[in-house]
Amino acid sequence: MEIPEVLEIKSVIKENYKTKTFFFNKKIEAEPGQFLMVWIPGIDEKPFAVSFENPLGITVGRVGSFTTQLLKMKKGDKLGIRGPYGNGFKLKGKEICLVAGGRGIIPLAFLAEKFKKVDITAIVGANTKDDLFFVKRLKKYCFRIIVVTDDGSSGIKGFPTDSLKDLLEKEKFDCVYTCGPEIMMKKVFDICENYNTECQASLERYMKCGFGLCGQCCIDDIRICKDGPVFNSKQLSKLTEFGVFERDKSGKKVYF
Amino acid sequence: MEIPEVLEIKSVIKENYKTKTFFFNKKIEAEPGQFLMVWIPGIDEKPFAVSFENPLGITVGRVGSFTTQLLKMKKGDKLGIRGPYGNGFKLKGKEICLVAGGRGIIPLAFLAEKFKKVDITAIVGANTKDDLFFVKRLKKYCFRIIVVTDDGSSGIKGFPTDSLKDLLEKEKFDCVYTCGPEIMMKKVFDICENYNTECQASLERYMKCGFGLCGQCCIDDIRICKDGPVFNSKQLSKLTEFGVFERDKSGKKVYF
Amino acid sequence: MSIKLDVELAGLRLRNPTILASGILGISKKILERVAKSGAGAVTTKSITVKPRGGHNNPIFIQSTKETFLNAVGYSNPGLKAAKKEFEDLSDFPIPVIGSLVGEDAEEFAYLAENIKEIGFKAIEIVLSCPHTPGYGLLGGHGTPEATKEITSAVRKKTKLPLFVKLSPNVMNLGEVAKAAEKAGADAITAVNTLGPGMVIDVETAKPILGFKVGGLSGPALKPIAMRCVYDIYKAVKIPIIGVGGIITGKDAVEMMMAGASAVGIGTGVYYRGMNIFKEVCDEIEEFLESHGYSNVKKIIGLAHRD
Amino acid sequence: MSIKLDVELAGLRLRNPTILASGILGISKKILERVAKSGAGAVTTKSITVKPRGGHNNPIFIQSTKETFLNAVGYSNPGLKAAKKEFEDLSDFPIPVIGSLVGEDAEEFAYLAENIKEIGFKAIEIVLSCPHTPGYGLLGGHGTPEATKEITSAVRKKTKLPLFVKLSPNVMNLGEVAKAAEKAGADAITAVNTLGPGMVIDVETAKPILGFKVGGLSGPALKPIAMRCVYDIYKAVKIPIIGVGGIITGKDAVEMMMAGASAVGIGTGVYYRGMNIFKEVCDEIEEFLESHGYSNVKKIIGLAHRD
Ligand SMILES: Cc1cc2nc3c(=O)[nH]c(=O)nc-3n(C[C@H](O)[C@H](O)[C@H](O)COP(=O)(O)OP(=O)(O)OC[C@H]3O[C@@H](n4cnc5c(N)ncnc54)[C@H](O)[C@@H]3O)c2cc1C
Ligand SMILES: Cc1cc2nc3c(=O)[nH]c(=O)nc-3n(C[C@H](O)[C@H](O)[C@H](O)COP(=O)(O)OP(=O)(O)OC[C@H]3O[C@@H](n4cnc5c(N)ncnc54)[C@H](O)[C@@H]3O)c2cc1C
Ligand SMILES: Cc1cc2nc3c(=O)[nH]c(=O)nc-3n(C[C@H](O)[C@H](O)[C@H](O)COP(=O)(O)O)c2cc1C
Ligand SMILES: Cc1cc2nc3c(=O)[nH]c(=O)nc-3n(C[C@H](O)[C@H](O)[C@H](O)COP(=O)(O)O)c2cc1C
Ligand code: FES
Ligand code: FES
Repeated sequence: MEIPEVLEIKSVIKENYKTKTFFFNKKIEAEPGQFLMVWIPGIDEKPFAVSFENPLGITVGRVGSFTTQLLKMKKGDKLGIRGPYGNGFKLKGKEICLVAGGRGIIPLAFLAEKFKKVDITAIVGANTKDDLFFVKRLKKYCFRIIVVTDDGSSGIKGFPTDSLKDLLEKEKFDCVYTCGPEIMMKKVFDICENYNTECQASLERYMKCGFGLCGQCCIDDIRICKDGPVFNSKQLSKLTEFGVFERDKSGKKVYF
Repeated sequence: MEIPEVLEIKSVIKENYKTKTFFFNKKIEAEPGQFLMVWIPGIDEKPFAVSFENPLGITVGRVGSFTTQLLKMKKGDKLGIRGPYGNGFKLKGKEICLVAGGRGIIPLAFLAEKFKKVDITAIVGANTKDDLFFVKRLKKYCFRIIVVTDDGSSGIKGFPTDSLKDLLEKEKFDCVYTCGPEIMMKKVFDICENYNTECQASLERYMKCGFGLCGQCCIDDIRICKDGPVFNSKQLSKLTEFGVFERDKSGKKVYF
Repeated sequence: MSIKLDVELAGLRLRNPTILASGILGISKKILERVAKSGAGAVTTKSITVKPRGGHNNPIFIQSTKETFLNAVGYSNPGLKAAKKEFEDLSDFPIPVIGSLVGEDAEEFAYLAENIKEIGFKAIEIVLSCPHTPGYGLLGGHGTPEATKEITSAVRKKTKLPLFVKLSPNVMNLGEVAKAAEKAGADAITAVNTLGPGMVIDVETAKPILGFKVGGLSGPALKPIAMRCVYDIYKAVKIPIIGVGGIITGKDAVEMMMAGASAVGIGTGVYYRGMNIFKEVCDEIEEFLESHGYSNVKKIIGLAHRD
Repeated sequence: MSIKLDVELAGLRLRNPTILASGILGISKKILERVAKSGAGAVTTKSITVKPRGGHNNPIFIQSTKETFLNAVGYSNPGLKAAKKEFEDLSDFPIPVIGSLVGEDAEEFAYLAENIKEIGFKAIEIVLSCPHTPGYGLLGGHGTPEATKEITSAVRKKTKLPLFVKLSPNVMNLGEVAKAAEKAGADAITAVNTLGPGMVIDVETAKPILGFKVGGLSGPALKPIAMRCVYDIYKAVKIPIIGVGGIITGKDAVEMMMAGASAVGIGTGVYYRGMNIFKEVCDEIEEFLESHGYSNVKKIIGLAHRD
């Protein structure tokens, strides 16, 4: 049934100054990359990746009005959850690399937890030190973590894409998994193509229904919510709108 | 789904001057006593007992306008069938007796076929010789058949209830099964009570929905279509309306 | 915690908020007694007309989809005289019996109300909303605020019994119709009757299946529409509402009461859960209340209207 | 036997009678192309308004029961200018694209019709029937015969394209509304839009779930109502009908065509069977026709009206 199930928030963990994880009294089974529609009763409903499955947890970063309200929620407050929706990242091979930008780390940290049996290298990018989160969580599952900040306040100064290029010069990965700003993901994909490396990216578009009917989340002839949000290299290479534009709440094109 | 399934009539057998059996290209599983709602598309729909189950067959006697139209149906014509509805006669013991009046023989002939492993005595009553049917069918499964007509044109002259009394004077049955005019069934039941013999009767009331909602077929606080149409001695003994009145299409009481 | 399920409805005290809806089973006192034993808080008779009516030809009631039924019974009933006989003595009846009345115009409604006085009905329900019987309800033009006012006033003058007015979900401005009923003296609104009408065509014969071709839609799928109707009516009037349409579970009943209903009617639900539905729904309401810290079912009435 | 599935619809030739209904998927040319590849006979765009609209807050589309969905999208669309860009070149489009237009009054409708001329739409559908967007459809008073006549006439003057008028199942006198559209120059009737509106209240929080609180009902349970609407309209007008509402299977489509539809719209069905529903429904129609000795799908149109 495509209808929110209302759950009580069981605990709240502050990840950084603008990011919190909310845990619910429920277990689910999900693939990394799958997402939920999260309803603030009487207010609005937006998509969030599954961050933890047992107990179910979502991790929310402040962006605009909805996330600001969501971040005010406390233990005992109630949220509606639909999903999980969409497909997930698929495990490919034995040595993999994650490239996370900003809150793109959320599904990738969950991925690391699920795929912990393989060798994982993680490149974690953020604007600045204070924006970082989940690095500790990743450490449990990755044999190597490269932190990159725009301003060099933590780890390497620069962009995660540069670090990826450096790595691919020296090493081979069976698959590169990426989530973050679309411009970054587009670059990650281009680099992977250059180095003949398989890539999987989790895309974002404005979502409404979440189950493939309203058409709001389309990129080319693909519904991100139903056919995605995760796409492999072959699929990404066919997308003419990838890295070019997204659509707003009305469906109007907004160029990156 | 409570909706007629339209079936083609595969063959028609004339049972007597006013009775025919219609066979359909379909198998069902039914208990003897269960009934179907039979729809003449665009006309009306009425209840008929399951007469044969493989292939499905119903046996129809001319009474009024609906049965007259039904009897005109030919091979290849289409009828809608819902059901089977209601409960059925239950096998009790090893020696049983059937008491059929008029077209009450229909579910009882089917019963004999289903219960053929036990010793069956059948008392078959009709107004006159020409009204008889299914006697041959019964012969296959009954070790004894007593035919009774009001006018003595076939078998014994008299009423089936008299024959039953005679039998019960001399013999014991594990159960007496009856179907026919309600006045007859009431007498059968009274006789059985007198002789301390279990009785099962299949009652009739004006039926509309057939699945227990419309209330049209009620006798006391019992829905014939859903709680019946077959009732045992214990149930019959509680019915204050049994043999007293039925209700017409409007629900008005019509006394017997 | 002991949970209170009893509700008050226009002066009637119901042991619980479940009511057998009109047209289901209610042909005789005896079958209504069985429904009472099955746990209902009140029962409604089949609708009573002045003259006996055989109703439409069969099928009068079919399942159109898994969650919907269509009926075009055509108000079959043995008429006022027989009804007076059937229900003449209700003194020993364990719960309130609501008499459902239906006429072709205000005069006939008033005549019925006046003439059922001897019967021990605890309330009268007048039905202005049938979508499939020529001359009655919507096909008689009874769905408008004007007709509602006229008929309700006429009946009001003839009876002191609590008066329920039953409305159709087909009408968009349901708040206005309910207001018209309230102003004209109704003590409660019953919402809703069946929707539509709808039709099912058999594709083998290309014939509509119902005897009357079309019929009113009931069942689980009616619930979201009934919910909006009750919600709108609650905003429009002060008198209590009986929420009817697609109630199958205790959760449905809770939702309907939150929308504004003081009690719920159950009809087609009897198909899905048998006559025990009344007891089962009550048990489920009780469980809900208990697990959510409500001590009294009255506390949830209209809760969806709070901000 | 080779079965013909192509139909004619107000001068359009459709390779088969399935049409993507407005509001489902139709946000871009590319996604409509995918629907065309999935086997549809024609596709309809999301409704286009003059100005961009963000629509209502989420949830805008929820499942109310197993067989029903409620939506209150609120006509989100990027507006006329963006639509002209999006659909500017349809010359290579394999099947007819129907442009759905919606305005607040006759003038706005006419303005839209005049201004989409450059687009290669093969037909225009004007929507007079949304039950959940203030200012539009039923909430804009567009459901009456008078408003239908006024708006249809105004649009007719501005376009030579086949003109479809989309009606609401909420209206009882649908034949009259359809007649008004026909008289005013409509080339076809699309029936029906969503029903209601309906509401779902979350019992944990006592809050209506849809962002707009209420929404129009679609899905399998709408079929019996849509069927009756199409049946009534077929009796009232001579122009062809697109039957929409709860079409999930080929059998549903056959039933709808027997009721009088020349083609069927599919919306919520995409949820139940995915985008392949168009091809699958066509296959099922074909099977039905073959096994029942019909060589041509046109032969079943209106069959339920024969005696
Ligand atoms: C599949 C998917 C998974 C996501 N997972 C997470 C997550 O785990 N944690 C997290 O913090 N955020 C996640 N997001 C992003 C999150 O949905 C947006 O940050 C949030 O909707 C912003 O809403 P707002 O009102 O705070 O900001 P606004 O000011 O409304 O919008 C800011 C930006 O957020 C995006 N956005 C707004 N509404 C939506 C919407 N309905 N659907 C998609 N994008 C929208 C748009 O790009 C918009 O420009 C995910 C998005 C998608 C599509
Ligand atoms: C459970 C059950 C099983 C039956 N099985 C058979 C059977 O196998 N073969 C058979 O020939 N007949 C059977 N009947 C009786 C059959 O339904 C009626 O003979 C038939 O409905 C008469 O319709 P009519 O229009 O021909 O007669 P009408 O002139 O309409 O009625 C004659 C009498 O038939 C009865 N009757 C009419 N309509 C109904 C109805 N809708 N439901 C119940 N009784 C009705 C009434 O007693 C009425 O007085 C069965 C009835 C019931 C209730
Ligand atoms: C078979 C049937 C007969 C009905 N007859 C009546 C009637 O006589 N009078 C009336 O007011 N409502 C009648 N109704 C409407 C119900 O009382 C109820 O309003 C409607 O069915 C919606 O509720 P439900 O979904 O629980 O069935 C009838 C409904 C059904 C299904
Ligand atoms: C999510 C959604 C959005 C819709 N948006 C529109 C719309 O913009 N314009 C319109 O004319 N109809 C719209 N409709 C109505 C559909 O076109 C269709 O008439 C209705 O859903 C019934 O068909 P169905 O049961 O096949 O979905 C919408 C329906 C849904 C479910
Ligand atoms: S969000 Fe509706 S189709 Fe993807
Ligand atoms: S025939 Fe309707 S309840 Fe028995």
